[in-house]
Amino acid sequence: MTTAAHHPEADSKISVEHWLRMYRQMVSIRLFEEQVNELYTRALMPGLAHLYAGEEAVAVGICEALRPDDYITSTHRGHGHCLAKGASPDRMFAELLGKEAGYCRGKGGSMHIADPATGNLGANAIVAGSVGIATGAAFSAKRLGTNQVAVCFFGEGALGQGVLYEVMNLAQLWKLPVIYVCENNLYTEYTHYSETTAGDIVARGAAFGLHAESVDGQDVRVVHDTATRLVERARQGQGPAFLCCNTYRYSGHHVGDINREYYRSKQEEQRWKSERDPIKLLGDWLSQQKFADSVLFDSIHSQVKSEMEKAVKFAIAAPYPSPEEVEQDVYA
Amino acid sequence: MTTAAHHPEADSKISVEHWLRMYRQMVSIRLFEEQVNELYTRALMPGLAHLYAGEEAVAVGICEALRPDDYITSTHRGHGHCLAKGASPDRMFAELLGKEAGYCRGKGGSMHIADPATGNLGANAIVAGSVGIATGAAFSAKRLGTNQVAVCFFGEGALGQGVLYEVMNLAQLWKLPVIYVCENNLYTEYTHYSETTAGDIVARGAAFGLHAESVDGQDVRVVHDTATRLVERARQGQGPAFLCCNTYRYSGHHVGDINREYYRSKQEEQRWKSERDPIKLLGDWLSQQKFADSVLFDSIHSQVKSEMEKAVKFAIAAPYPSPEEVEQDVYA
Amino acid sequence: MPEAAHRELTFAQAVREALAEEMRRDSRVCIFGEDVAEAGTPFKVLSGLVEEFGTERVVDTPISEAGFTGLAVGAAMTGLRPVVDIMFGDFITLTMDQMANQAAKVHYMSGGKWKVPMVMRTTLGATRRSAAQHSQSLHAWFSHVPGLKVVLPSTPYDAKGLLKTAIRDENPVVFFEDKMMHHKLKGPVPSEEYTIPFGVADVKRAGSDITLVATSSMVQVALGAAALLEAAGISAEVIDPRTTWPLDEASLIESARKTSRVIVMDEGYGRYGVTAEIAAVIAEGAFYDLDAPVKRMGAMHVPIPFSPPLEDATVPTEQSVFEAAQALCGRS
Amino acid sequence: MPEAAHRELTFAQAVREALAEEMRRDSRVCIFGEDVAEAGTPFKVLSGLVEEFGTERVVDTPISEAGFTGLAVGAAMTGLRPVVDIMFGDFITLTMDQMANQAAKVHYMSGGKWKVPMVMRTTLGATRRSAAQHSQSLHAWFSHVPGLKVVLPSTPYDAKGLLKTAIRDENPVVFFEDKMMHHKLKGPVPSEEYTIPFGVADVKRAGSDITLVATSSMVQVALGAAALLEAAGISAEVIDPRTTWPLDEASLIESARKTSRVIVMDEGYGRYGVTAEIAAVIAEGAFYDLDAPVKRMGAMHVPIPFSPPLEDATVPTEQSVFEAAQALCGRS
Ligand SMILES: Cc1ncc(C[n+]2csc(CCOP(=O)(O)OP(=O)(O)O)c2C)c(N)n1
Ligand SMILES: Cc1ncc(C[n+]2csc(CCOP(=O)(O)OP(=O)(O)O)c2C)c(N)n1
Ligand SMILES: [Mg+2]
Ligand SMILES: [Mg+2]
Repeated sequence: MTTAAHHPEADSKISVEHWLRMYRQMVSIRLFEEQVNELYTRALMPGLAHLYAGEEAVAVGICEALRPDDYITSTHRGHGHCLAKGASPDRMFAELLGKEAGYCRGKGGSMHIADPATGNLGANAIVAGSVGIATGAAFSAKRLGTNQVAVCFFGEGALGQGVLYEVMNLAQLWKLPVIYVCENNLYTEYTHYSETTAGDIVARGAAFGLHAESVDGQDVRVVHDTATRLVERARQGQGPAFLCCNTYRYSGHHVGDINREYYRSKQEEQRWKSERDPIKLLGDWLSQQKFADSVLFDSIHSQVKSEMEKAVKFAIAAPYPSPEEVEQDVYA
Repeated sequence: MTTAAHHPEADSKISVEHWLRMYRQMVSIRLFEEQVNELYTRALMPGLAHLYAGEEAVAVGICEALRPDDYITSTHRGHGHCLAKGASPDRMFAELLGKEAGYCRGKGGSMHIADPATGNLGANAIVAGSVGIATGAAFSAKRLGTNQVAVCFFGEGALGQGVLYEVMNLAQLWKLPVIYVCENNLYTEYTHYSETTAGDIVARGAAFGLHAESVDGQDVRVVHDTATRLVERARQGQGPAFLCCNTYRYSGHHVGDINREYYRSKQEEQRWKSERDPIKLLGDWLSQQKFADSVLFDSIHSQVKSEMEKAVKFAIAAPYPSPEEVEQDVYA
Repeated sequence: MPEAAHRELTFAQAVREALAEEMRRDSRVCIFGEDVAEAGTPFKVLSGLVEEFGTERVVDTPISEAGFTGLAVGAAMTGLRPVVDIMFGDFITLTMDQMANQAAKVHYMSGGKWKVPMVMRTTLGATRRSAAQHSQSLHAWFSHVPGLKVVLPSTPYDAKGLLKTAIRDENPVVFFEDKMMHHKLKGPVPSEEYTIPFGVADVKRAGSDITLVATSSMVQVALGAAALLEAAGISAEVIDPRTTWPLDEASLIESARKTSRVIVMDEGYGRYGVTAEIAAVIAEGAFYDLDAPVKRMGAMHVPIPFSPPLEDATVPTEQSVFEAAQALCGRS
Repeated sequence: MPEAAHRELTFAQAVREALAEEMRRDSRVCIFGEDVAEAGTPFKVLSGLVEEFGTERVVDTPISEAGFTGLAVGAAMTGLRPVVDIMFGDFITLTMDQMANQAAKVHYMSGGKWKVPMVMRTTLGATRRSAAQHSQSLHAWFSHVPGLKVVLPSTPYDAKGLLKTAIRDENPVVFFEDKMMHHKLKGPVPSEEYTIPFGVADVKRAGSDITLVATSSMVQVALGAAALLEAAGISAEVIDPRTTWPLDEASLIESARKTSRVIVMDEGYGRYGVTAEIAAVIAEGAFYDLDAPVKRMGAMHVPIPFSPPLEDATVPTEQSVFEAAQALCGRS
């Protein structure tokens, strides 16, 4: 168990509210993804989606360490990042269904949610596709003196893409306020990361001079404390950081990846769910500390659940963009 | 001064011949490049060329650790690698002048010399352009069980290209017999490498799990001993290595780069030439050890000189390819 | 097509069979790509191959498109015949240097000495609700590059015969598969061995009033439109060039001269794309026989939107081709 | 061109002046590239800029074309207006993902919310004795991609006016400079402020018998050919589209309808390239007025060879255009 030293804020009143807020956000992501799966199963969602369930502590722990105007870039598995950074579920569902009310007027879909209002530079369907963008946002922040920080989320599969190393080098040379967050959920599609990743993940950041660490990505308190520290460092001009969060995705690579025993066992999945669930881990700690109890948790869950149901209904009822829109916004 | 322990072969007769052979090869490269510069100055060479003078110990020390059928890939600054791997000066000059007798029938020029007979997969004018090729050659060697090793030469500027990290990862995952040789001559064109390279160079190889070291690239004995060890390792299936050779180019980035005081001082150049010249360093050691004397050195120099003059004459006299050749060899 | 061809295969099965046969025939043939082994690719096109040929020859790679494509170039130069799998055609962006500056040029630059017998298999096509970064048809880029050959099969029969030819070719060949066809399009494929030469267009349906030149995914659309046109009393010829390079200009021109009216259809962007080249070739070659300007139909010049009604508007349909053909024949 | 334009500048000076003026006008404009600062690029196009604007705004980068292009995309999204320098057009291969999958699509995918006001300056053109990897003219690739604009200036006047427009544009713009023009081509450039709109072709010489559509480096060739033609009694119109996207189809068609004979010239490969698009547009738009098929002249479809007599054969010349034009006019 982590000690108070690791969680300096743990005993103040504000921080309890903060942990509860994070608890609620993790539940939101979890239940959002349940709805997405449902939409897929009911054949109401066009295409596929990559669910973030199991990894909630990473997005929430990190985004809660950010200012509203700080930037993030996200991935194909991006719903969690977008929600944690402040996106509202109704417009996200609308986007997933290709509706005009969606964040991108339906043009982006699940893999391209973007929203200037919450500093979301965009999810990206190219693995490592947004590492340049995040680094560039950090460059702007430094040049314009805005004190913003950029967080670049990516899966450990992105470690295979050379451009990541190119931009880490740039970020360190120019001391840019950017945090590269590697979400190591053990799999790149259907292959265990050990088959695709030589050497040591943290060393890959450190080799380029970045401050680099790895954390338990299931413990939102550890993630959040670490992120707070790294973000502060970056904001104060001390340069970029590389943070590997060890985590796990509960579902398949995408909603259609049902039979996955050929690449990972049901037992393994079960173990993570029962022993390392981020919502449960935070809940247990809050209970132990007597900061909250099951009544509160239940009410959070049911509140969030009805919120999600309402949001889904909104999205289903929302109209598609009109056909003329197809040729709009190719050029600004 | 290096000790006998570093140069285990130093006292055997065979090794003296070997060092003398390397001495001669370094002289060949040096005088080859002098001729190239002359050809440029006399406006006899089309285009530009990037001279290797100053870096001879790297190409020679490493290629002398290779079998004739081992592979190399080279760079825009490739004359030294090609010669050290066994290319003959006359056909190289012919290539530099765009003549049919050239290694590539004049189609490649200075930056694209390639020669299957000496295992030369080709110089490459894209920075880091051949790192994939070298890695693939190592893959073939392993798959076909030929026991060949591939050496991939590149300047430290190539550390900026992401594809290098992609292939180092592949090489280590699959334990390929390839040595990545970074020639750190301190400059990428007109910029000091410290302005473009964050972190630690050797760590960049090590982060991907490769055996990684750095050596004094001006001391051919150290380079050769290290290369022998790494090549042996690779040949025995122990996997790839990353070797940083610290060196210096005596001339400009290319033959036309004459006024370079805005990016490096004449004193710096002078210091390297007088204190760290690879030919002189080996010559001094051979003299000290009484393995050779200035008479022998002088005769090597004058032999090589006349060889180079003959080779240049050959190339100048050689005909251009016939115009029909332009459309040949687009497809095999 | 031989009479005996009573066997029906899906497009994916035909591709798989071509690979399996060539891998049995030639031990140098090997496959590189993301999730190609146990997973048999996300499209399940390669299922079963790793079981027969092992992970030495069906090689799962990290997400390093540039790296493993470059590795394949080197492997092809040194004795293997790699088939590289680039999951979505959108990701060829990452391989352009390896393909255009390396693979395509090695043979020529080396004066014909080195060869690069490799195949890149990748995909094209929209309407899969995958949005802008997973729906492009970028084959025009490769068709523009001397040294590459580009194949666009439109039936299981063509896919098998052309892929076998591609694997036996001594040059880098890019093979684009319409991902919507993989499991949806079935067709006769003889069980006896056959190959299809490059550069030979195939008349998919004979006709006399108008020529529909169609590639890949557009062939079925053209055939559908031809059926509608037949009902309207217009006899449409559907001709499929099958390879954009080499291009069977003579057959296309011949068909155009016969019918005097032409629509060129290709799912890539028309502008500076495949329809431009083919239209220009026909407009020049059939100049004195055309009764109307050559019409081009391709993807709408927009990033492919996610929203279904928008996405559907971006691609030519049987109906839109039917209408365009009627108009061209003065019948609307 | 205004009467007052008595000042003559080289192409490079015009480019530099455009950059300097825009950097003075708008502090958000900054430059990224290899050796752009003290060295002022290897082509010495940017000399003096770092002295005026400092290394904060004229930023030397590592050799990381993908990385710094990606960074520029992010910087453009977040308040800067980056101008990225890609030394040789051949290296755009490394930026295709950042340009085609990111820069070009961000605006559309985000439903119009994010914008990418960036410029990529790069080069095209052969005959510099730089061989296959430093001589390509790959602008057709970018012209194929919706979301990008592509500029091909052919005079110092156009270069300055179009570059200023590019920098002020809200979209990603790629600006190709013929590297042979930089210091060799001089022309009048007014000292007063001006910009040139995109999508407006310029008649470089009026004529009545034949239209020579020419881009970039081919404009001077066309003008030379037109002079030869005049001597032979043929009046040639030379029209320069100046931007391949947007393309001024109307003006090209109008000229073609007037003269009834057309040659389209562009230094890129014709096949699946710029001449294909323009020829197709004219063949369609001027269908009823053409007296002869549209002829296309571009780089020979081979990797550019190094050997001078071979290289010279790959590019259209005044003489070859003159002969082609005569033939087209029935005069040979
Ligand atoms: C450049 C590129 N190559 C391949 C893909 C296909 N692809 C989509 S997700 C994925 C796996 C990504 O794994 P990881 O980065 O670990 O993220 P995770 O899915 O585990 O969150 C792959 C290969 C892609 N989208 N982009
Ligand atoms: C991809 C790419 N970018 C830029 C260049 C232009 N260029 C040629 S050599 C060079 C510097 C290379 O420096 P380094 O790798 O250290 O080799 P050195 O010249 O010092 O031997 C550059 C930038 C290139 N050839 N390829
Ligand atoms: Mg993963
Ligand atoms: Mg260097």
